[in-house]
Amino acid sequence: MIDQLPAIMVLAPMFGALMIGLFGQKDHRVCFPIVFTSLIISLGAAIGCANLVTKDGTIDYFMAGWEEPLGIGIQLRIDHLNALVIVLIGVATTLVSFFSIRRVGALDTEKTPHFYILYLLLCTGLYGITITADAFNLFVLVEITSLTSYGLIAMGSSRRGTHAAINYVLMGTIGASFYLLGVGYLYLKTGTLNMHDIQAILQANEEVRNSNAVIIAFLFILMGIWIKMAFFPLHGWLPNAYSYCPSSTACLLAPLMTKISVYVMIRVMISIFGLEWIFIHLGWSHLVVILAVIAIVAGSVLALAQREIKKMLCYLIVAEVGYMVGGAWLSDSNMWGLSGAMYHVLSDALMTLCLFFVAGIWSKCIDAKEIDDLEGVFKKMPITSACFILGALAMIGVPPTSGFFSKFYLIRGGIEGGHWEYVAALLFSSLVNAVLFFRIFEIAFFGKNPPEGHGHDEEHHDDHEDLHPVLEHEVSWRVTIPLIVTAVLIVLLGLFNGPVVEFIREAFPPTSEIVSARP
Amino acid sequence: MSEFFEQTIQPHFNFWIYVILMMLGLWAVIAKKNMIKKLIGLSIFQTAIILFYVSIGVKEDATIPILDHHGPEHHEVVHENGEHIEDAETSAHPEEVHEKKGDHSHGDDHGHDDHATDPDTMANPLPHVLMLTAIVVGVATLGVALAICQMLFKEFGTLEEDEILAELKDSASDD
Amino acid sequence: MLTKVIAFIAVAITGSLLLYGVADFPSFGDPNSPANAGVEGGAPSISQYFITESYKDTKVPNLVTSVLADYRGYDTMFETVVVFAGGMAIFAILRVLRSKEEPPKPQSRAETFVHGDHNRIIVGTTCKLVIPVIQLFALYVIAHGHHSPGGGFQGGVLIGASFILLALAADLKTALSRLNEPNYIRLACIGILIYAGFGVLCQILGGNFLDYGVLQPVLFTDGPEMARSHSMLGVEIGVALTVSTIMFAIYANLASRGTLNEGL
Amino acid sequence: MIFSFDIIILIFLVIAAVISLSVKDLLSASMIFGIYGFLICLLWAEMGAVDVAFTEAAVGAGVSAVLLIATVFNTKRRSSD
Repeated sequence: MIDQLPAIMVLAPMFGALMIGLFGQKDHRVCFPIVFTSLIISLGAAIGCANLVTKDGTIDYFMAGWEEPLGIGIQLRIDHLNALVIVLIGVATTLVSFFSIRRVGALDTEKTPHFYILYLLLCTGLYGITITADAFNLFVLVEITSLTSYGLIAMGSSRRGTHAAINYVLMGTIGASFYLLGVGYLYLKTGTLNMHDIQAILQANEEVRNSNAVIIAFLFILMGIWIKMAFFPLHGWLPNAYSYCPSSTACLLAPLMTKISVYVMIRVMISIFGLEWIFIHLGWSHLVVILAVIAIVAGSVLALAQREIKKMLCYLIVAEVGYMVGGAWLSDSNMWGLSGAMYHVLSDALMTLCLFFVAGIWSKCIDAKEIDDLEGVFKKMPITSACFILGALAMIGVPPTSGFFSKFYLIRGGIEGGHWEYVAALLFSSLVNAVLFFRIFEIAFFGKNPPEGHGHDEEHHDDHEDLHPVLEHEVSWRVTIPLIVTAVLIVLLGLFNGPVVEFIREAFPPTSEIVSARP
Repeated sequence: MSEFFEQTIQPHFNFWIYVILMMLGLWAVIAKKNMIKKLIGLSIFQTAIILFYVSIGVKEDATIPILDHHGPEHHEVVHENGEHIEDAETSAHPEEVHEKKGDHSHGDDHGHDDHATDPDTMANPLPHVLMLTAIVVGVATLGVALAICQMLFKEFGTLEEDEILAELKDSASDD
Repeated sequence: MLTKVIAFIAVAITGSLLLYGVADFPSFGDPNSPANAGVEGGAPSISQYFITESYKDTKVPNLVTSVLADYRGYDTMFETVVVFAGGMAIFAILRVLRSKEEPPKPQSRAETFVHGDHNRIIVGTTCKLVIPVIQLFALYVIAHGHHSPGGGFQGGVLIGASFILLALAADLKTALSRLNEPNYIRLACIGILIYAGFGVLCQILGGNFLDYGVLQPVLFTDGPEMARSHSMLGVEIGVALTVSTIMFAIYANLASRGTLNEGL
Repeated sequence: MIFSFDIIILIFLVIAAVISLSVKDLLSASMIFGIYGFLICLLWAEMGAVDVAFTEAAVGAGVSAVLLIATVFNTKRRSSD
């Protein structure tokens, strides 16, 4: 039973989707229990796998039992790099599923089962992407997540949302095709699709490793993943797609899709090409870090220019992607940058989740889509606003939260790798975040202009029903609890940053190999 | 002339064409204004990748990757100036396999149960398998994209990107 | 104009990069290229393994089928899921469930399609003759996928195409009366359930997911090889079920703008 | 694999792709895209990838073209480029 956990983890949401297709069309009430059960099973399996990894190290699972020779079947691998990512996916998808109950009901009641089918298939895809060790299988699973997210984004969105969705389809398909092309070049040169097998061949065979085709393969895989993760010049699809789609979709996609793509990039770098080859042989590190710096600065500045809350958060995602890509490419000898990037994947997913939850609640309950609509929201919705403050502080990077520690590791990596421009960009972006969020705090706390225009009537109203607005506007427990859990997790991840980073660092090859090979 | 042809053009011709097709598709996706045209471009882009993969698996003088399990009487391979004209249902004869790759220990007895086949006589099946999947993915993506196009048409009354963008700008200034 | 310039630059850069990579490819059709024969000095490639060993492992002469449904069965299951997800996504995007839509506008299709009654008769009769043949051939393709080109996916598309043909020749209502909406979604789910069910059955019997060899006691076969062969047939039937229904569903939704009441 | 055959189909393929992308009538473009599908199916049969060819014949030339035509009927037939 225990050795089947990886398969169970991937398959449980898929079976849930099939069950909804079979039984959920007539009676929509069965949908949520099925969704919840399957996600909890997956989460349990993910925690079980992570636990096994801490005890015994890497878990290998061979689909259909084809082990020898390596590469004929499909291998799944859970190691220190992805053990925490699968737990993150489990936690985030389960929390968002609570949030989606009411949201879908309001959206389009007849399509509830189909929403949940897409939702669960997306979860299957995310789990699968994270644990697969087969380059082509990764493509198939990426396509599952892409197709489901096209559907989720286009379903029930506005005019702008539809236009954003078609752009997303075009960009996403080109990205996936570039990835596929890169895998094809690799396959042509190495004759295998298993990531670890490819790495062994590349390391053993100098001629193959240094051929043009392998370099082009790396470039195209990287481009494909960058399109998928909305790395700055290729980010065009993201802001509109995520800000004009239904909130529960945004809550699911915004924290997970880009972060999983960053994870895929790190996985490709470590498990296919090898850090040594990338950092020392290719020496693109400086170029990519400069691109990342541009992404961070551009994302932050664009976020500053936005009036809509969700759009602002979307541009912050673009900036955060810059953090992670830059961090992963810092090539400092102790690999603090890479550890920081991987830690930031976890912490940023939680922060984004928290902020998008709040943005979704605000847009639904008080119809606040722009920053100016938030006047006095702190009084009306204290719990939500408290969580928003926490998420915002994490985004800025204030100590007890995880955002501080991820920036700390990234900056440490930047200093050790000698990438001062990256450090400067990181600090600049934190400053911009602070300006952004304090602007919101100000409006939300004190109001943009004192409520004279509305007259004393409203104030009167507020005075008399002191507690009532809270009960009226504060949403039900189904939405508040996931939000509070997310906020708590942000703090917990921050407090336990040491063990988490140590855990992640076990996945990296011993530093001495890279240090000794440095010129 | 023929030597030039064989040495320069022939080895990579397929790969050149795949690049050309792919670039045609990419150009259409970026530069064409009509959504349907963009999607046709996208499909061409994807088929170009499939063409690339299938080209990887091609072996000269090899047949389709289906074993002949009816016994040896079907084997006929005609030799003509080093070129083979194969019957699509046959796999190459074991004798001639030995000529080409002498170091293979198996393949002599082509009986009913022992199907030790020389790998060089058959096209590589793995790219075919991968591309079956890619074709399916392609048609699913095309379907979803066309559905979104129909939604776009419902909302904007046009599928030309510049008109859609102009209308979006108009509605934004109205707000 | 600007987009054209950008497009040209992007295409030129991408194309030249790809051609740069092509320069040191092994030549086309080379049986000793790394993909076909493994890297020099390394282990023999997995494709050679498939050609020489897969018949021993699975007793399926069509190597593509055996690799597709057994060695890379996990991929194929997700390929089916991709189709299913595509169908569901189209449903979620396009389907109009509340019938508040305006009635169809017939004049738009009158300018492109002029139906005469004679055409109706000829087309209708031809379809009546052809559709059973297509479906029979599709079943043959599914069942004979072990020995000849074909398999679940191809057969499934053919069955789906026969329904599409019915919808084109008669109208969408006729086709939907044969296969209505809740049912095709259910059938699609059952298709994947058959596939994944085989996998889970393997897990219950002690193997890994999709390790058909352990199904030997359940399928009463001579050895694990035949168990694999038979399970592959079952799996292909599942694929065919999903693919055929979803292909029809995609067409039905696209042709009627999601209303499912009038086709092309 | 017969190389002369290969070259001829590849050249036709490029021609079909160019025409399909440059024709202004979207219905014709979809039809020519179907032709493109058949050509590429022929190419794969010729390269020994019979299963892929079969799938492409059913999907690329059949279903894809039908889906495109269905959409063209439900939207506009003319395009500006």
